[in-house]
Amino acid sequence: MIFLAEHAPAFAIAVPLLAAFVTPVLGRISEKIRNIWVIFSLLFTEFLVFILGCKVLDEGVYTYALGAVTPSLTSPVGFPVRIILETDAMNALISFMVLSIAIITVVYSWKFIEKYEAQDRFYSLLLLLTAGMMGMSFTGDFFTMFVFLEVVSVSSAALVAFFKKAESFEAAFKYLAISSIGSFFMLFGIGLLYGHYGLLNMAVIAKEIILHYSFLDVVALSLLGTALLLKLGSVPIHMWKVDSLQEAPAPVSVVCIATSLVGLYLLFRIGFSVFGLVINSILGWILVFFGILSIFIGVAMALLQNNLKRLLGYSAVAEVGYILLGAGVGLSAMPEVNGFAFEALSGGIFHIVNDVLDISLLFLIAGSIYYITKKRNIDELGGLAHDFPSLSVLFIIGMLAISGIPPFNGFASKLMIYESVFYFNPLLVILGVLGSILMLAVFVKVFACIFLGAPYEGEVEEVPGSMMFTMWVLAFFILFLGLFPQVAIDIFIAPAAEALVHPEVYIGGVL
Amino acid sequence: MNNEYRASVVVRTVAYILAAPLIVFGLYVILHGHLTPGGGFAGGAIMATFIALFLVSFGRKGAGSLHRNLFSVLESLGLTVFVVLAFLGISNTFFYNFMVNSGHLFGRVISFGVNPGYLDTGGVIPLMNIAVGLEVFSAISLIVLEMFTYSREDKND
Amino acid sequence: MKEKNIKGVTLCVLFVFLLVMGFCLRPAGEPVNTEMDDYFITYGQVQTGSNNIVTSVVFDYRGMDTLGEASVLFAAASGVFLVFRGERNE
Amino acid sequence: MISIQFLAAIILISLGLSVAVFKKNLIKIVMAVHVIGSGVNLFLVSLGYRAGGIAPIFTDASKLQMVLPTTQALTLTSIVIDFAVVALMLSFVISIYGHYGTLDTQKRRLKE
Repeated sequence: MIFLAEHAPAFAIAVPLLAAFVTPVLGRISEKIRNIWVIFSLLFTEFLVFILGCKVLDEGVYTYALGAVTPSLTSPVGFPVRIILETDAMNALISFMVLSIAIITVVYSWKFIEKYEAQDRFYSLLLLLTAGMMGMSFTGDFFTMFVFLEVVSVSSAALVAFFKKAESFEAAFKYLAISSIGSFFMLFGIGLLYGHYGLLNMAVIAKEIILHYSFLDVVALSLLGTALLLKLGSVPIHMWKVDSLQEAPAPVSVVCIATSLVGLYLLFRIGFSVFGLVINSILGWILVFFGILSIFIGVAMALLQNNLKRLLGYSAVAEVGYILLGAGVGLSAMPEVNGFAFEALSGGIFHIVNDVLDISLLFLIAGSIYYITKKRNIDELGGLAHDFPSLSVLFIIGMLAISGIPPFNGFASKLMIYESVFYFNPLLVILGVLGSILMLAVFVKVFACIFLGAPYEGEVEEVPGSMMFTMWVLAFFILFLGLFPQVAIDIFIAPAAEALVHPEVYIGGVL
Repeated sequence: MNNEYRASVVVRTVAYILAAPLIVFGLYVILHGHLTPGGGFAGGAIMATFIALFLVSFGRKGAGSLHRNLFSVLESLGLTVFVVLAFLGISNTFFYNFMVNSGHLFGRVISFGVNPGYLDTGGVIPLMNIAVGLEVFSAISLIVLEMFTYSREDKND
Repeated sequence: MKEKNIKGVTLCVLFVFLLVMGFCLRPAGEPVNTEMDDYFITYGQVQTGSNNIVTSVVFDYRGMDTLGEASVLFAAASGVFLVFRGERNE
Repeated sequence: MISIQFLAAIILISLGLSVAVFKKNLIKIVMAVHVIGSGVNLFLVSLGYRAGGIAPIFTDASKLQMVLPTTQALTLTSIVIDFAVVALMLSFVISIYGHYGTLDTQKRRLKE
């Protein structure tokens, strides 16, 4: 147990990778063995991350030097020469969320892609995607971050094209083109930091930046920030994200949502931990600006859509806007984050968790509707509540949660954001609430179109039990977090926010 | 019109002549990765050019004799060996070089400075080079084979 | 036409921005802050037993990057496999 | 004063970006992504250059003044990633061409 906890950060990346490499071979032997192997490896990784998370909550930052004589030997000669994996409450939370979503996705996919060829490669890419997200969240090294970002974008682009329709190829091409251009910008920024400081570790660069802050750091920060905003589909360049969410199979859309949350985590890590002690409030205002813009464009475009998954894609853009709003208010108060700014940041982090649960539930429902009717356009649907009452209950839960209606989890985190942003700037709250109301309007319309009305006449299939099970699990967590938000905030949200607002602890973990 | 694509006799003869040197050179670059410029990635790519040359010169018939399942298995094998080698150092840390300076296989102790290069050094690095070389060779071959097969069929339709 | 202008202006601004950055950079060929690289050159050969320091950095000091890089290639091969599945000769 | 290597890298990146934004041909977009990648690689590798240095390999080295090894390792990694991205993008282009019969992003009509 102690052995596992000691090596957990490296294992959390390596176990899904190993599983991904073996999956295509196992799939040739037997589909059953392959499925058990995939789910078992993910469960094992989740167990590792869980014990790592407990350890981190107890003892604070945990660093792991890959390839050193002992894991704790991070800086043999005063600075790190090897890749350091650095875990604190924030990335333990994010990786736990990502793994839970990955497990749910895999269980859902068993039936969902049953009729398609090359499932081995599908599961293998899903595991690679998970491993890439693990790498992005655990790493404390800039270049490793770039590499795992590319793992994520290449494998998710390949998965977006899974249905092999013309539109899905187009969406995948756009996804890959935009995200690789973004990655190259990020690499350019990393190169700039390397050329300036001769180091690649985030914590050490953060320390050096305080001593020698110059124009080049601003350029590097803007390149990294642009690349990450590009990656997570914030508004000016969001079309590719919406397209890929629309065209991907529903489980893949869910994992794509998870990738943009890991992108948000990296944005926070770079904004708070690396540049947190030198930047002024302008960066916070930029995030707030993009957040408000994303909320508005996302909701307004969602109103016009009649393809269910495209509509959900736009609402995902809007939800990212709320997180950016909360985090931007927190960031604008750096380096002294307390009071309402801390509350806003906690709200933003809590909303990451809630957003991924709500949107995932809705995407899985959209996938089930496609599975049972083979239709994607909401105008052609109607009256599904007669045959599928449980599906409509799930949709109501997801819809009320995403629009921030009590007693669901979306309300808990949005309330935190509104309360604190009110002290920052009351106008922003009005805009945020307006976005929420419009979101509810959008989903009420969708609900009426899909589930109400005369009974559906076309051919329908049953929703398989494993798919229903995953959706009920998500709904259970949504209700739980909505009814007892304070439990979640005390146990893991507040430590995560604490970890972000104290960059000196992050720096001290390595040196 | 001949439906079967086939390159001219010149290309095919050159392909025959180049086959052995390409493979040998690729293996050389992989095995000497820790002594001379190159390594698993470069060597694997060199070996994969042989597959590309083979496809170009022998066309669809040549592609038919190559099995994508074989490359797929080789790819998985190379990567699995790579990860397992990294796992083997786990008594210290993940990716710990447990064979270096041990005096056993690939464990010859060398001192700082210029030397003519001894193959028996580097610990797990040569083994990792071989694993990565295998992976890169089969991945690039798989990509080239898939693209080639698809585009040929498209033309014949 | 208007959209094209916006794009063009954005690109020009970006180019000028990068150019200004280039003027602020140190000249090529005179690296500063080379502690990490000097460490690799000095100790790499003894610690990893590899004469080629680049290989020792790639496979030993920064092994996780190489693992990630190999996975990118694996992912690309899997993607190509997925894209062309069912399209090959029967 | 700006060094010629950095200037070349910046020009390559801007060139690639402008092609990616303004051109409508998919193959040209793939090329643009590759050009951006090459520009970044050039930038990285020239960051590690030390005037008068040799490659950091001790086998029969002529002197002990060597260029920085880290950037070369990073560039090696980034080249392979670039290759993988371009391979996957080209396969998407091949499939898109198969479905639409054109490479122009403006003239898409589904082939019946």
